Amino acid sequence: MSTDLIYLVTGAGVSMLGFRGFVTRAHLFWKILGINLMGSGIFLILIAAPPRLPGGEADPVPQAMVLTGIVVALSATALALGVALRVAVRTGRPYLEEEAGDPVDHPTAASEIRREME
Amino acid sequence: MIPILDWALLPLLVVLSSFVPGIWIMFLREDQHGLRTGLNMAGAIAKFVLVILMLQGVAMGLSYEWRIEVLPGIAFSLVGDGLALLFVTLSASLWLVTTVYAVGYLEGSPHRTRFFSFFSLCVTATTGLAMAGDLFTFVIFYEALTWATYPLIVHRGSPEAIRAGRLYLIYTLTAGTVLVVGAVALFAEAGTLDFVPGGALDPEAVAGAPVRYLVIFFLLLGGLAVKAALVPLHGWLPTAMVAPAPVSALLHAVAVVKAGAFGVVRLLHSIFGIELATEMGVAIVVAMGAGFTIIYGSVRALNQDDLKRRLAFSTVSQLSYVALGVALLLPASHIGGLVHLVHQGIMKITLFFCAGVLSEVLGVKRVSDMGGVGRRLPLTMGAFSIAALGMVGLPPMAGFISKWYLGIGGLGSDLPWVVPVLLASSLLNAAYFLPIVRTAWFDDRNSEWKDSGRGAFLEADWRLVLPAVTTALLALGCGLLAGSEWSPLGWTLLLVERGHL
Amino acid sequence: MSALPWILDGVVALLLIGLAYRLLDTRDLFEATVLYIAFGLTLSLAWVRLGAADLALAEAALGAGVTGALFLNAYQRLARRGEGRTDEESSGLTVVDDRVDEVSPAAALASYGVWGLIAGGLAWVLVTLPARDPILPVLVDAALEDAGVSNPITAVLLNFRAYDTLLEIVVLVAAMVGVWSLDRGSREFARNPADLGDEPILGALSRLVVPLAGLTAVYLTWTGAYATGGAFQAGALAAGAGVLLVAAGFMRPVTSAAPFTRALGVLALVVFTVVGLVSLFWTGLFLDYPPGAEYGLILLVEGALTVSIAVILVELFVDVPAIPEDDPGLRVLDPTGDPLGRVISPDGAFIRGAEEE
Amino acid sequence: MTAASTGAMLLNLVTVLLVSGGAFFFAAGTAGLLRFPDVYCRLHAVAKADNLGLGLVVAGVAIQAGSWTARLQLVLTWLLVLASASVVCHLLARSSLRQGVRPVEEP
Amino acid sequence: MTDVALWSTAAVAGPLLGAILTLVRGRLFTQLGLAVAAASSLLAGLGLTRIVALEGPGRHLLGGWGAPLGIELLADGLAVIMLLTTAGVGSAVSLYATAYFGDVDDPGMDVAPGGRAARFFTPVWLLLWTSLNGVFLSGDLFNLYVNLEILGLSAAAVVTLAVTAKATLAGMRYLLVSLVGSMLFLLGVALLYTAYGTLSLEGLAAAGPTGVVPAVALGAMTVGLAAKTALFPLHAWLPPAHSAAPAPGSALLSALVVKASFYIIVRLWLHVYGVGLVGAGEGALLFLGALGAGAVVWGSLLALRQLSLKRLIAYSTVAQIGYLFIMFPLLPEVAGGVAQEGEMGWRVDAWGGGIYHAVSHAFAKAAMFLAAGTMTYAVADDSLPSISGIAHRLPMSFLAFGLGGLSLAGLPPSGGFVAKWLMLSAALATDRWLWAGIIALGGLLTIAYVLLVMRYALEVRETPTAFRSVPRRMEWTAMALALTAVALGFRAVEILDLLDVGGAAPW
Repeated sequence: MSTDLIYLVTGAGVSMLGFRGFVTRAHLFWKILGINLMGSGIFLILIAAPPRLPGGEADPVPQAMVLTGIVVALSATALALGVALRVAVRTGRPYLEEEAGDPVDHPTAASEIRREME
Repeated sequence: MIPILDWALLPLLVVLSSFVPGIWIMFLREDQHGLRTGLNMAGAIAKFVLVILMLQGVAMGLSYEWRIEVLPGIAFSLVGDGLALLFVTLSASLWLVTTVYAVGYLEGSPHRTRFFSFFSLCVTATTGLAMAGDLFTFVIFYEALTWATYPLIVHRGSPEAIRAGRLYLIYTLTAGTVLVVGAVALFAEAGTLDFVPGGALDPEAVAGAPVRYLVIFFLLLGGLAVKAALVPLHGWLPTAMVAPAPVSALLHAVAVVKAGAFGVVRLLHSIFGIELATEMGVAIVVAMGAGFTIIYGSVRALNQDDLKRRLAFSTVSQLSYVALGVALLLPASHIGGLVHLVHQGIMKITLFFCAGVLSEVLGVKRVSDMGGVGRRLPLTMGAFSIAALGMVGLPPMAGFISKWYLGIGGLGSDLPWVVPVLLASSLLNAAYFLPIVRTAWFDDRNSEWKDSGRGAFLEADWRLVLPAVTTALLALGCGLLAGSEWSPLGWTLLLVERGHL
Repeated sequence: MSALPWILDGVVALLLIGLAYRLLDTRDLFEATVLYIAFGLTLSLAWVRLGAADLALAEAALGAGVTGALFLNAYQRLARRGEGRTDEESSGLTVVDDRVDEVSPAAALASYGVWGLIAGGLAWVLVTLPARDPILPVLVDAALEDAGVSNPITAVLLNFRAYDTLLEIVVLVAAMVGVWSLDRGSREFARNPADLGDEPILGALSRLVVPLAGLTAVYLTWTGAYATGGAFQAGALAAGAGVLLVAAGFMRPVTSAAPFTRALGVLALVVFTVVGLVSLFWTGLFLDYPPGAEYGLILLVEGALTVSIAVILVELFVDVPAIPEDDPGLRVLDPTGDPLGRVISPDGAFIRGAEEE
Repeated sequence: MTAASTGAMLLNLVTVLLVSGGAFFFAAGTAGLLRFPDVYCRLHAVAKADNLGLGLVVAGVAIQAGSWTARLQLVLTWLLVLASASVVCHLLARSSLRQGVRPVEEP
Repeated sequence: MTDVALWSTAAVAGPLLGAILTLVRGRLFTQLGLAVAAASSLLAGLGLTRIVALEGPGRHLLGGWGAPLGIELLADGLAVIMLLTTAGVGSAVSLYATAYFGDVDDPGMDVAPGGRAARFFTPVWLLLWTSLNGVFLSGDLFNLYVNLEILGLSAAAVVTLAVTAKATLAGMRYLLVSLVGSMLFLLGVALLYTAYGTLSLEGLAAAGPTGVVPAVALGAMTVGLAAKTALFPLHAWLPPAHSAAPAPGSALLSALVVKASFYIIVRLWLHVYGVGLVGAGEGALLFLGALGAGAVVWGSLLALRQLSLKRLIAYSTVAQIGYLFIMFPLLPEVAGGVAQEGEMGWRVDAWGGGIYHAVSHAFAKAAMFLAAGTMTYAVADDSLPSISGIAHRLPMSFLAFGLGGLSLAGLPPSGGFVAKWLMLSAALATDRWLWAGIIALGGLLTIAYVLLVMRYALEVRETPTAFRSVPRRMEWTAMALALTAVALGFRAVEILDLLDVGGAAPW
């Protein structure tokens, strides 16, 4: 088992752990953490999976991609944290609340309309 | 001879002549009465003149076509051929009188801008549909007609009106969807949607996939039968009577119901062709459905006390004459059916005009309240009587001509039930029309009228009376002058002669 | 001897998995945040092991450093919100997740089992994928001569795939504009304003570290052309210095209202786009640097990138929405009017004074 | 055994000793972090022990470094960590004090 | 400099420069930025259309390197049609927004809660526009990812511009879905790069991806993109987000943003994986179609149950997105899909119908959201009863809404009708009667919810609510979009011809 393989498997594990965290946790901060970990895992795959150069160096193209990806993830995290804090202000709780009455916001709408029409 | 190319835009102009005023009116303020009426009348007159021009051209042997390609192999095409002109002439001339009538009828009521806008759009759709050169164009105008009519039906905004409008939409939009599916299926199967006199389909292709074509035929028929109010798809029509009288007149005589009937004619004549339809055995289905509707409508009309509902069921019955005539494989019955398309329109619009006058001037809406109205409104009831007698089929009224040809056709056909059905229907017609006439002229006044006293000069507002009288005279003329080249019969005979049918 | 790398890799891998598991499983936000930073640092070790030194640097500076700082900052805002309230009021604002359902160990095991299977499947298909020859690295090597820089990663970032990097700056700017557009009732920095200018020790540290950081940032920007380094790492370093300056009270917190901030924030975007357009009109292709000018232009772009990244990162750090006690935005929930007597549309858009028909 | 190799041997030995010493101080600092009763004692343990430990490790590694540039870098690293760690410890302690965390009293 | 290079650069750099200009702030620069973005997008769209129509697909080798080392911008029929659609809808919405948000120089903006929305709508929207154009032209997988991230961040920012709690929560949810969607897309990119060593779409298509890893990659990317497109059952985020955003934002999100991720799905499925899907992959096509059918039915039924105008329209978007996916099972030439070497292709009418629907839906839905925005602007409330009788007070907006609904329902004459005709034709020509039935049923359901709004708007009841006068610009921009949606029903030949350049299988 080579270094690449170890980190390849680690990448798959971390990315799915992150995905799982995103799905299972209701708290916004953990959701954002989950997305970040998912990204880190995918970055690991991106570096560890493609074949190396004959000299053993890592492929520079995925390195550039991951560098871009890190900056992109950072930007997304900054915005997401900002919105999450505002959610905490506006709703009083930093959770992804189920919207009241979703998916039917007015269950009575149809019946009310029917009544009016008749 | 006029070069055809220069005149190729004529069909488009006919459509635009009401479309442009319709859109224009939509953006007028409610209080711009003069401009609104002016636009309406200008559009109506322009359309009438254009149609007359085209009529002359076609009589001289020209034909007009304007088309743009929308999809590969599918064009938006407007054609001025004989059959189209039969219907266009009817709608253009009746629209002219109905406009006058509607202006008078709705005077002082709210939302007239909206009303007249959609009124014009409704006629636009009808003329477009009449001149559609292929099924694609036909479908476009057929659906547009639905939308243009809906605001007219719900115009009053009352709960009944809204309910009627909803019922109307449920029926017609479902039908429209079925028609679209049928049309697409036809295109997918046959690769053409053009209307061709005598049938566009290749009999061998049809023989190759009989079931498929059968399904297509019934999809198309189902889509058309709703507007044509063939039983059991007629449910929306009597309910739609809540609309103002000019709308009912338009619905029954000019636009919606006629569009359905005309569509059935196109389906049998120009797509499948009568011979093919007969071979497939579908023509007889249409004929039987029509026969049943004729009797059913008449029977239902018998016990309606509401005048407009009685007229509505009469429409259900009378319209099926057209389908019946066309579905029989005989020239005489074709002539009868097509002529009836025109004659029924003229007579029925007269009846609705008169019913509108009754309710507007005297507040009379029911047959049982009509005692003695003839003395108060002699002109109106005179017109009504002429039209009613025509409907019954008494010579020399217009109705007689069409029933005569239908009868000849029926005698010649190998369907033994056609003549009895026609006879029974005529008797029933008499049974529900003649009592009205009798009550109006000979009974004493038996209820309170809310006489509005409008129109001191004539018996009522001239804009209400004059149209009714005009169309009544037209109906009479069509019968008396049936031998003339310019009568509906003359025109139809010309079509037969030219091999258009 | 040959077992040693294995053990090292194994420890790092297990640490990564363990940290990820723990930080997503805990209910304490502070713990999760600290573990996230630890995860980032461990990940940069992994990058070193994978032979990606640039990534290690970037991960430590941006992934663990700046992202961790953002989380800590947000954590602090959230925690402050809960201060001075009764338990009941602040229950939703605590930094402890009280929404984790108690699950039986069996259910948890099943859940992790399913996700583990997915991860295992993913790893398995990758591991069993037949090896192929490197394609792009060969091309990169061949084209490096004409790239103007000798660090292949910088060549990819700023020449071969410069368009990606241009858009990457757009992402940063989009995040910055997005954060600006989040309304805040008042602007406050994490520190207590009374302490401003009263930081002798932090001040001393700043005097020592900031010039050094600035120098290193310049060096990293320049060295990126040849060796490990580049604008992003340099920008992160400079941003750290900036945050220190703000924290020590040498600099007022920059605000989105300041034209200066906005100008520096989009500097890289402007320079990069203009360089691209100049190349378009010069050579006929967007971002196709004129021959001979590659190195100069890349250095120009890198310099602008460093400045903009530093400013944007400081901005993102400082500009996280504060949570004021009396937020005027909260009063907009009533759609009929705002405190200024204006009518507010239901989507909260600003609407001029009500004009009755 | 040549003089050079003996010298290398000695240097290696010194390195091992220094790094081991550094590791010991790290371990001690960590033990303090885990075992001490309050935040102030913990900070004390970590800051003191880790700074010293890092210094020893740096010294040990510096011996092995190939060039003076590298040695300079290592020393610079140590100095920077020294400065930042002490400042951060100071800030943490002050922040705790302001938040009302009291040092534990003598038992 | 070739024209392709010039115009494709203009498409991306124009909105970008516009965004930078608007960051200077003030009314002048806001309008200048919008003008620059709109003008360059329109010109770029038209210029590229001319090239594509006359000379076939064009390409722009960014940096002069060319794929696979560099990134290429590719303009084929599909790309330019989406560019033009975006330019048209975007320009109209920009005009609308300048009136909707009021005067940004108004000193009251500093304190008004919505002031930030007014100030930041333009820069956020122009960044969004940049990424939309970027997505449509991009020929590179990783570049698509970066574009998707700009798209996701700026689209979420559009939602959170509205200051209410609802909007914040909806924006948060949208942002999270968007980010996870991007991550799944990136996972697919990583897998494909590992397997084939190239990121260029053309290169991948040439490699003919088949096997387990490409299949997993396609699955991950499709799930991620479907979540961004709000394909049933991943649609739950859409109605709150699209209804809570400021009206011009709602129009942009529903009309354009969901189309961008759909566009990538189309590129991947048809162009990159291509005919390799026929046969073995037909089950997957059928699955996408089934989700689409579910969306049509479920979205329409829920739309019927809404009492809020904008939510109703948002649910309608969920339903109409379903139509886009019904395209997929109709694509194979023969039902049952026995692929024959060399002659296997996609059905032109299904492909044309799907894309045509995307285009006409963009215009119609934008018109509807803008008209709805005008109505809620006038009465400061967006529940259906509060717009009672609005047809008499805002006839033009009502008409715009109605015409948009007409196209949405696929009633003639409209672009929606042509699209539905083509899709029906694809279904019936291959005897897929079930799909034809679903297409027809969806049309009827659409009519039902459009009528629900009409019914309220047409009521004769006098409305006692305060009524604010509406800037004319807001009325006619919506009308222009609605008329475009209708006009698309009169002449489809050129657009379909253009779509054929490159076509359903360009490489």
